[in-house]
Amino acid sequence: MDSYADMYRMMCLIRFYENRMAEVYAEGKSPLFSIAAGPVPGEMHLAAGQEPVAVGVIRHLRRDDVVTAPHRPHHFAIAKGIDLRRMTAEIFGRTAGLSHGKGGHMHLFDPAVHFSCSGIVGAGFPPAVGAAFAFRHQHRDSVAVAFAGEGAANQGTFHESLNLAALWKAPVIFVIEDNHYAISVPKEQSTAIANNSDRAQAYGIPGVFIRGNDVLAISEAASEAVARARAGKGPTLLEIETTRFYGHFQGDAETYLGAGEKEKWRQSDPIPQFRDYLLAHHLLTPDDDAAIQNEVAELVEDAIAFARQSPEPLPADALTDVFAPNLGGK
Amino acid sequence: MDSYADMYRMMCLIRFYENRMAEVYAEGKSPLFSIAAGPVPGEMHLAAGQEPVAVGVIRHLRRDDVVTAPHRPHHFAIAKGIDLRRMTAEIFGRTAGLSHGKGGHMHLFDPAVHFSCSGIVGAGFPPAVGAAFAFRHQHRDSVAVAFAGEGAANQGTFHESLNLAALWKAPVIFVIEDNHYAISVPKEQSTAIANNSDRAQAYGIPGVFIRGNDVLAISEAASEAVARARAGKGPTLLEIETTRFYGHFQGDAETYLGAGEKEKWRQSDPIPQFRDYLLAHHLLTPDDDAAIQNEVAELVEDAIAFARQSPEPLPADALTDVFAPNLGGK
Amino acid sequence: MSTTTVRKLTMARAISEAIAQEMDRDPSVLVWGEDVGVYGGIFGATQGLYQQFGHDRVIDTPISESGFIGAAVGASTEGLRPIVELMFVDFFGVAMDQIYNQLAKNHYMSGGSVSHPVVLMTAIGGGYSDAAQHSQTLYSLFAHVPGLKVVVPSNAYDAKGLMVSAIRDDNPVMYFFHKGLLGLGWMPSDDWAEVHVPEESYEVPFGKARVAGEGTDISVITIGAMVPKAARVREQLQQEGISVEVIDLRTLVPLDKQAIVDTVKKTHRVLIVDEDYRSFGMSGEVAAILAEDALDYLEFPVKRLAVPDTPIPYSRVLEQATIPSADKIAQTIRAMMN
Amino acid sequence: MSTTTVRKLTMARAISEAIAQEMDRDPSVLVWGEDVGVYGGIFGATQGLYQQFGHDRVIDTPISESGFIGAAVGASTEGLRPIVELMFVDFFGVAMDQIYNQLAKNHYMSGGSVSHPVVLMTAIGGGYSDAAQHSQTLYSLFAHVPGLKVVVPSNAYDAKGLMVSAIRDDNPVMYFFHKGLLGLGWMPSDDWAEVHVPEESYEVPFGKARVAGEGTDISVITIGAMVPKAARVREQLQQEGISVEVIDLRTLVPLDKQAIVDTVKKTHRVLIVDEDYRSFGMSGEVAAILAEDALDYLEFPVKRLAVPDTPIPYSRVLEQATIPSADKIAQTIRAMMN
Ligand SMILES: Cc1ncc(C[n+]2csc(CCOP(=O)(O)OP(=O)(O)O)c2C)c(N)n1
Ligand SMILES: Cc1ncc(C[n+]2csc(CCOP(=O)(O)OP(=O)(O)O)c2C)c(N)n1
Ligand SMILES: [Mg+2]
Ligand SMILES: [Mg+2]
Repeated sequence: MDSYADMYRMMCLIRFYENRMAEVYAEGKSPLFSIAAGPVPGEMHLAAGQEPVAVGVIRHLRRDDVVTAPHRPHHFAIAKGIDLRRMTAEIFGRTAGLSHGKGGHMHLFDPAVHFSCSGIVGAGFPPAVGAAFAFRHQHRDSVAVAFAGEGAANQGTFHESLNLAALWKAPVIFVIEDNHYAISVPKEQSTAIANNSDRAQAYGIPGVFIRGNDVLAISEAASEAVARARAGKGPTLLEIETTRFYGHFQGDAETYLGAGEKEKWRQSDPIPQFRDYLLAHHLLTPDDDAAIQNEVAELVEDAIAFARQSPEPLPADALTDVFAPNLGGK
Repeated sequence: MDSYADMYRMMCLIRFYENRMAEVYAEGKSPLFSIAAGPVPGEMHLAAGQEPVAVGVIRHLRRDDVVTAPHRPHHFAIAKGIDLRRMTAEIFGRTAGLSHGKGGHMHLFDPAVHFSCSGIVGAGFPPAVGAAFAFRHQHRDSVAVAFAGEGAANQGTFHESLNLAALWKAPVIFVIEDNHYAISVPKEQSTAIANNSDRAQAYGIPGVFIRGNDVLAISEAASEAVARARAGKGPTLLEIETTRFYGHFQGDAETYLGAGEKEKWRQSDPIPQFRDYLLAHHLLTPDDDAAIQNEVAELVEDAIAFARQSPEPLPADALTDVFAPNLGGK
Repeated sequence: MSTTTVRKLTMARAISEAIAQEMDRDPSVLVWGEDVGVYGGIFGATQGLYQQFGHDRVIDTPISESGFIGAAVGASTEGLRPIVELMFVDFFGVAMDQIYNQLAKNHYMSGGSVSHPVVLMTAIGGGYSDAAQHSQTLYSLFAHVPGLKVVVPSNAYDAKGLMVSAIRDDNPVMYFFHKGLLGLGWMPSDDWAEVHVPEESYEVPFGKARVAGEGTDISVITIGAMVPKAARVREQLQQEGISVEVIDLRTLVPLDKQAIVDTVKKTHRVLIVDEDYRSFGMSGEVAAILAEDALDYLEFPVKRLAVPDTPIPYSRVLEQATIPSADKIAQTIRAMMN
Repeated sequence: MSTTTVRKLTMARAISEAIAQEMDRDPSVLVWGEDVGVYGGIFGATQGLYQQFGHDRVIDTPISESGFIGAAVGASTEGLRPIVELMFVDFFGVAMDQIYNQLAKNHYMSGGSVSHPVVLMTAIGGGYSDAAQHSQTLYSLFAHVPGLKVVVPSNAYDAKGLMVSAIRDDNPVMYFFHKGLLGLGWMPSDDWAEVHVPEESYEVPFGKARVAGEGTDISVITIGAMVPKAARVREQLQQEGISVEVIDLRTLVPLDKQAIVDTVKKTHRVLIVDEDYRSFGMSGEVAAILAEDALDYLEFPVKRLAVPDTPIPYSRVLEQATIPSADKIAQTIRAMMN
């Protein structure tokens, strides 16, 4: 279990990564923005502001625990300990990428840390239940965590997966990131009740809502949920209030936001808040902080440099990996 | 609103119909049972024992109110006032059938009474929400009722539909028929909590569980739910305990049933219980009862006779009705 | 009236104009889907409708595709004519039962007594590195199952007229607009799709292919975003003395078999170009029609250029290797002419 | 060992035997789905497994197809090899996203680092009046999207060997068993599917078609329940002096193109018979391969006999008018020989 300073460091790493991704993504896209242009084309969903969710939950996980993430996956991937260089190379679509350029930012897979994600909203729930079922069946004490946005909680897979998990007493934790919006649709317009965590009652499992984008409160709730799952007591549903600092995707004009809404979020930035807390409690010194800022900057720049120098795939590579060779199986 | 005696009469009509269907379905299927043989081939899901659900709820509906039903639809169709002759002819696959033989027993459509059903578990929820939405949009005070079995409450459409209905304050009532089994799978093995009605909390709507297969208790709960919907106050979820007198489908050996389970159900037959209640309260005389038995027998035999004498479709008819002609639309 | 002046529209504007005019004409026409309201649709197909018609008729839904597509089944039986947007066709898998088992079959299963005048519009296509779950076309899947009309416009004029026909049709119509034809500005778009569009409402009939360019040596039979690509190749190859006829099928259901047979009678050589997966799809069906109904006119083996049965990869290089390009079309034609 | 004695099995028994033997061999093989436990599977494909392996390895699920099919995605990445039953293929629409966007694509999207050794088995076919939502075949849909192997046995011998291959395959395999071949007793079944099945385990390789009957005048290319029908017609037409070759494709992905080309080289005439919908499906793909790779050997137009793009109607008369029958196959061949 990592220390508070480590948590702070991880939050800074994610933030620095996302901010740099915003810049890298913008390369080649001005003066006229084109989604297809630049070294990083395609959609880009950034998670700056949502670091507490990833860090507060994943600090309780081991390498062998499973995480399934949604279309906005960077913070979860980094917190889970994904290979930052290969993740970045994948986002650049290069051969050194986790998927050699076939996946992209919504399709990051790193079996070494049991991480995967999907671009289909709600698609990560059933696989997490299946992984958790496998752990129970194999008498392993690993757990699975399915992360998804509040918008995903109205998808049928949410219901089917929570019911299955509760029935099977599967060691899985469902974490709903409530960042108030699903693209342009506010939670009140998509969700019939205020807190998805109350939907846990429909499955007879614990449900907890965590306010304030507070990494320590999140960590506390997650620690209980993970312990419960490891102890074979079954699933938990957590809903965590958080804030989206960028648009839904880069290029989103966000005309649908209320006046001052974005500023309010930015003002209650969880990272300076946590830093001030750590400084006040002498868990971090300004020098530590400076060192952390330097370290995360180096890590991110190194990953970006690694990605940039990795070769582009060859056209013929597009035809491989549709099917696995049958070596083990037969 | 029909009287108690009318409710009793309707329950007897459904029961007589289902019992006769069991006989008709068996024609041509002995000594060796073949699902494809006889005047009524294909699957046959009978609802004997479940009459209180259909009668207790639908007595509160008008002709212009919508009902969507599942694969076990006869009791709902009859209670909704479907054309019994044409429904029966459809089950016989004849030209006089509601669908001229194209639909069959799981696909009964009678727009005159706004009735439809589907063979896909959980498929009736979204269309009911859509019909209710249309009523609200058109400022009509009609309502929609979606009936489904307890097994259907674990299908994703259940969740999506209840959330949508609650959001839209749609005049729709969701009625879950809990007959304890989904084919061979008992409710405890499919459903993480005891009562699906508690799942109403996940949508902020009222949820009521009605025990004992008691038509008067059902009617009372339904009357409130329908009134609520008509008054524009939004959806309600009802779960009604009931009993399946036949197998899942005809030909089901039911080896999965607990010892004596079936007998227990049969012993608490809701029809004699309701009759005794009516007799005791002088709401029905033995003569009335005898008259009702004769009347329902005549109606059912007339429908079966009508079906038998209706011609078979011609092979070429298979090619029509794939698309509607564009008369009105353009 | 401005019918005489040449007014060019992007395909996105042509679609939203068609919808707006039909909503004006018929109060029973509504629009719902994800982000179709204030946002105007992720690809602008509903731009301005919320402002014009309000939240009673232009409705943002939760991310519940089975729920809100299935809702169109019930709403259409009770007098509404919903236009429902499935944001990307790639998401069909979460809602396919309501689409193909209910919406598509109820008319048949009811013996014609129930109809569903519903337009299900959805974005298709790649070319901007949106990877395997956001770049597919998949129209062949919907053309395979009975009960759905399948419409794939290649330019703004057809887009408006086909949308008007779709809204007025009493059957479920799947309307596929290609992201690379919409003229969105933030997404590469083929400017050949931006053409003259009359202001007044008009219908383009289903089942009538369009000769997008006449030719005598070889026929390219295609649809959607591949039409302007093929038309460009046609001009280019004219310089090289190869006369290419380009057939824009416009709709897959109903399919204009006559146009397919007519063009091969003329050219005796056919290349089928498709942005869908190669096998068991549109390109196979067109080739089958040739082998059934025009065998004697086929002087050379049919060729197919389509996505080579791989998911659409993310990397620009890899994606360009899977989606048929103008260059590949030209090369294939040249090879077929030798 | 009883390999020498002739032991005939129904296809249902052959399937459950294959699964039982693999579960014995490999503890990571599990079975789940609706009614696969005590009931033994609605169509008997899991008969006896629950009794033999218990509820830890043979698991009844709720009616949550997206949930339990999607669970196979995660379970297979963590070391299990699930066999999941989708009761009828007709229900795919409630779970297609997990099947085609996750299970089928993860290997590619992960650049080969993630594999899903999963068998998704499902019942197909009509012929007993189960109407439009319980009688389809639909294998063409799964053959169209990349990443799924598609297996359709026509007899008990192939059913066992193909199931063993499917379970040992490291990819997602869609295994389609036809209800009319299973030998269930309560359902009409073609007794030609009940053949000798060795007791010991064996593999039938994917992508190798079988010549179900040699002939020289015309080839019938088909799969699944249409194979025994075609084989019967072959014997019948022998009396009439027509020599029919019957090709059983066995698997659609991978597809044995060579076998398709070889047979037309021999007979120069092809009838494709398919129980799936006619358009944009299997019959079109086979015809396309002929038009591409065997045009010069095709002396007569290709013909297709399939479900005529209508939903499957309920009435016996109507259903018989949509599903290809032995009579229709024979008539079509006779017409093609004149
Ligand atoms: C099944 C499906 N429907 C729609 C989409 C398009 N889409 C991508 S992200 C998104 C919004 C998701 O909102 P939320 O779950 O709250 O996550 P957030 O983006 O806020 O992190 C939508 C509608 C999709 N990818 N998959
Ligand atoms: C999506 C889907 N999955 C599975 C089936 C097969 N099936 C038909 S009825 C049934 C059981 C339904 O149980 P329940 O909802 O409790 O209704 P009951 O039969 O008890 O009336 C099943 C699994 C189906 N028709 N549709
Ligand atoms: Mg959100
Ligand atoms: Mg039940």
